[in-house]
Amino acid sequence: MSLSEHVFDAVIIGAGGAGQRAALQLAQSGKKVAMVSKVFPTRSHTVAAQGGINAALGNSGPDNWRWHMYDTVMGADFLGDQDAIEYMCKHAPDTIIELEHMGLPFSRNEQGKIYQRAFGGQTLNFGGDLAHRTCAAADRTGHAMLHTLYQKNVEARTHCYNEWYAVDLVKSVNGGIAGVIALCIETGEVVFLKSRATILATGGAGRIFQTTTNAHTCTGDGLGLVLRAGLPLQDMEMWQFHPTGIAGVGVLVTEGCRGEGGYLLNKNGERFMERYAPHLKDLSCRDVVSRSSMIEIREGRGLGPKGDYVLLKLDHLGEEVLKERLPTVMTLAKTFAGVDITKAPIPVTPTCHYLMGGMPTNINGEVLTVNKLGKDQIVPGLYGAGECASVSVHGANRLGANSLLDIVVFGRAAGLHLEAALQSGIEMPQVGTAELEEAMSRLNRWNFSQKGEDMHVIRTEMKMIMQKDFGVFRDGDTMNDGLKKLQALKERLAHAVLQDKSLTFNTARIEALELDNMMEVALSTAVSAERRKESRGGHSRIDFPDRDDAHWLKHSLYFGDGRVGERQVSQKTKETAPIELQLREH
Amino acid sequence: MAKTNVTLTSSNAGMPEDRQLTVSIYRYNPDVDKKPYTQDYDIHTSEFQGVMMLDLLEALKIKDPTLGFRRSCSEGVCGSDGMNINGKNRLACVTSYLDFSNHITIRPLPGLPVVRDLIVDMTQFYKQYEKAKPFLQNKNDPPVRERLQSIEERNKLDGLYECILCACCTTSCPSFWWNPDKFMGPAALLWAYRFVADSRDTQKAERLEALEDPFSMFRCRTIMNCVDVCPKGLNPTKAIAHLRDEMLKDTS
Amino acid sequence: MLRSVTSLTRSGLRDWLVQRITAIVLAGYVIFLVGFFMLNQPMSFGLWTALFQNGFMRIFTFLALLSMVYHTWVGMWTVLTDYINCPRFRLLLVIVIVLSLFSYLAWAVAIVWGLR
Amino acid sequence: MKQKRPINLNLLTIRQPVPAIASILHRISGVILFLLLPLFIWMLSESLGSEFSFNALQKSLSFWGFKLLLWVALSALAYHLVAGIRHLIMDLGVCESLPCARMASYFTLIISAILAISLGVWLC
Repeated sequence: MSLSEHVFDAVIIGAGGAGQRAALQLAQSGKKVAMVSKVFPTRSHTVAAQGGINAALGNSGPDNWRWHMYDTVMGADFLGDQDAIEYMCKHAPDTIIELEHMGLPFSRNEQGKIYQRAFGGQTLNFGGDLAHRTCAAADRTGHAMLHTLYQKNVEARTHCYNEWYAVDLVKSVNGGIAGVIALCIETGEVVFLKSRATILATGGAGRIFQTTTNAHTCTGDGLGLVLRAGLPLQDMEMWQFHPTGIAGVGVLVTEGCRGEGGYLLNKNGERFMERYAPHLKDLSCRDVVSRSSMIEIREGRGLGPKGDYVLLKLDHLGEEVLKERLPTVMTLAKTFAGVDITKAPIPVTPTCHYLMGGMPTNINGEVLTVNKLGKDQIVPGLYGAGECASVSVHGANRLGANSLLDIVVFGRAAGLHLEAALQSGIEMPQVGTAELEEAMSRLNRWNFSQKGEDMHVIRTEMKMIMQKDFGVFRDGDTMNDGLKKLQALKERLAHAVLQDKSLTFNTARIEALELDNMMEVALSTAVSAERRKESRGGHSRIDFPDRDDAHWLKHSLYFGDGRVGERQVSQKTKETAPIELQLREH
Repeated sequence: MAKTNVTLTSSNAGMPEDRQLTVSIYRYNPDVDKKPYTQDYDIHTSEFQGVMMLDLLEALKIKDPTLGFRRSCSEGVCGSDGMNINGKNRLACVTSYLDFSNHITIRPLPGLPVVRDLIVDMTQFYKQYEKAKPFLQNKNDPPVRERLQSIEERNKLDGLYECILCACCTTSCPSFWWNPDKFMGPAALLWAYRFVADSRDTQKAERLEALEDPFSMFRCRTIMNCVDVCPKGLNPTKAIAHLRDEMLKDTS
Repeated sequence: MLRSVTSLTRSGLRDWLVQRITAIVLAGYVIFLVGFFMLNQPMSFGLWTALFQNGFMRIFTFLALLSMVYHTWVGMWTVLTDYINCPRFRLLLVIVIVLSLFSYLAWAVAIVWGLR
Repeated sequence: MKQKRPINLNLLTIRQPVPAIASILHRISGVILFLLLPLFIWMLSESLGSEFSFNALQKSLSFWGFKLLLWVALSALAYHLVAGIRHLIMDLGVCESLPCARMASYFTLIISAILAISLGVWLC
């Protein structure tokens, strides 16, 4: 098999916030680095983040990164690793200042400092009053950040493989990762990108659900790559449902709406969050608000012909505030719901939004697996950062505006660590034909498929199962049922056919490869969700409604071959005392 | 507990009525076609969910997987799915078919080489973007904290930084059609001004000087096709005018 | 930066300014002529020649002619660089246009200054 | 391979807004004016040459072909002038929004049409 090789110090898969931050770090330090992205970098889904990015800058009153850490640990329902959370919250201010220096056009306050708004789950003084900790560029923070990072990469002349698709990881002869098989979408050319280290920053996988705020491209590619390389995924049952997706369409309207003073209403015009969470009300954690909305809907207090949504009221904020702080929401509501937010509320419903789980990593972004004794082991040559990684700062539920923080903090951390590692020398991995053939097998399967089922049928069925059986509320029986159906679907997918085998910009081929990944992610979610017999954060079971720290205060692991396992949740902190286990306010 | 009177004026409460659409799409796959042609598709709107042109295209792609187009966020912020729909450049994901008659024509963005079907080669567009040096340059040492910027100074960036690089504007501009290699086009010039207007950038003079030749910026004939099509409601023509004013201020 | 040897000033900014200043002169000249023409109906040979024998009018005319040359140079150069892709052919056309503009100028100057 | 790629640039399929039409007419009228420059200078020459040539020029106005040519020339001049004034005004930064520019373009077209018709009436 002749496969052309392109050799690099580091290859980064994905050009969202995490990938670009890591790439920038390495490019600026003069390393030979390639950034591979299936879309042009500024089209990555980071661009859609609206609300902001948390950091205890203290621009509107006193703040402390320890308070931020407390909120994050609480928000995560104690499934987050406290060493990682400490690292993230402590480095948040510097990371934001760095972004500001790069040119990110943050909104400003009267003193000319970065504007900070209130956001869900953010408190002062360990659970006190609402904190204004979320730095924002109007309601386009993700867009502003992604473009700023890309612009800095343009300046640093980072080598970009734009519209190239990472097919599968290539293992080295000694069990590490030696790079990736990449497919040029424009020409159909396939190459082996060989590198001393590979960073996966492929983002989320929300497209496994029927309705999601995620982009079409959020298909969990990195997660599929990792599973097929024999490595585990962690906490794959932990999906966040965002309380305010526009009903029926799934388009996101930011939590910043509630941060600016908006609130939710049921069909009786009742501000129901006052009932579920008297302290933080509409700015409770997302899992709490989503569950509350779903209860309202299930108990018949929803609106619409099917009674399947609630309302987000904003008009009382006044046209000026809405125009200045929430301009995107204004247009989105107009376009997708036909609503003028200065006059009427937006119909919203909890919508699949974010994956807290992913490939386990340490705070340096190094991907971990567990050995036979159940001990963590670093996978040589493989890093992960961003939504596809589970470091884990979000645990069982992510706080709003912690995702943009996660991607820059750990994109940077991975970059810094790899930079140092390259400085002290990483050997170029050795690859044999067997490894290359294995990495090519999936692409070859599709390319030589002759007869079989259309993949879109399978895709549609998968999404329906996920939506129905693995949504906001979960139940053992229905999950078992869903899991069986998914397993049958995976079998069918192995025999599905790729009709169009043309080379030039064949999006059907990419969709087929993506579906493989989505199926892996769906299965990992189903297995992990069925297995975790408690309710915690984003995972709420009707049959096990309570958190069970005695049995389940641990990360769940899932391997591609069906094996499952566990990892300890880290309570080890460096500078500050760990947050003690306690129940969350509900 | 607080109670509010709920009045819902939302229009998506009911499903829109079923319509049979004929969609004429520009097709070209270099692997099989010698030259481009137009293919007509018939589809009932009840066959798919959603009212956006992207929903329609996704439904057509299930019928005909060979149909090529780019898409990602589906909410008008990633800028992937710019295309020429009924003669005007737009984003498919935020354009509703309800605004059109039952016959809709979709063609790729004008003026750029077609890779396949509705997918154009954007290399030239990105090259022009990079010519604008679209990154903050500040030759002073950064302070420990953020660089201060007043609300008024920050407001100058509004209407500039929101560009999503969808290329709708640049590919609607005749000046770009005739000189794609020399005229930077509205998007790149909007970005050029975004950094000239930033109080934190120290390279204003150099930036302006780089635009002074007869082509890069001065090819703009202020016909405002760019403003007409911008899905984000931005005004590149105005940005170009401001760049020119800055140049006049600098040189006179 | 992109340069072109055949553009009038080789600077976009200066070309742009020249185009505007000459436009103002030309607009003023045309409007003046139209006004003169309409206010003096029916026009006679005497009135008409008297106008062009006036010193100020001669200077105004000369300015307008010069403006015409520069305005047209910039304008036609722009049109050619938009639509004519072959550089040699374009160069030829620019030369032809510029030469004819200067010969028009000479012709018109000869007419007005030739008046007795 | 990139060389062979087609470009979608069939102008008949691309909708052009009014300001674009106003602009292309400005360009066309400019080119017409350039081509008719000899006519203008010849007329200047004839009108100033002698009483005889002045009268001859006036007489040639009764010839319809000449009338038509003159109408085209003067209409082009009128359009180029009106559209040019619009440009100059817009350069002052007073009309930077699309609705205003659109309105200005409509005005340009209407005023020029009125001028062209008036010229036609006057020449007949």
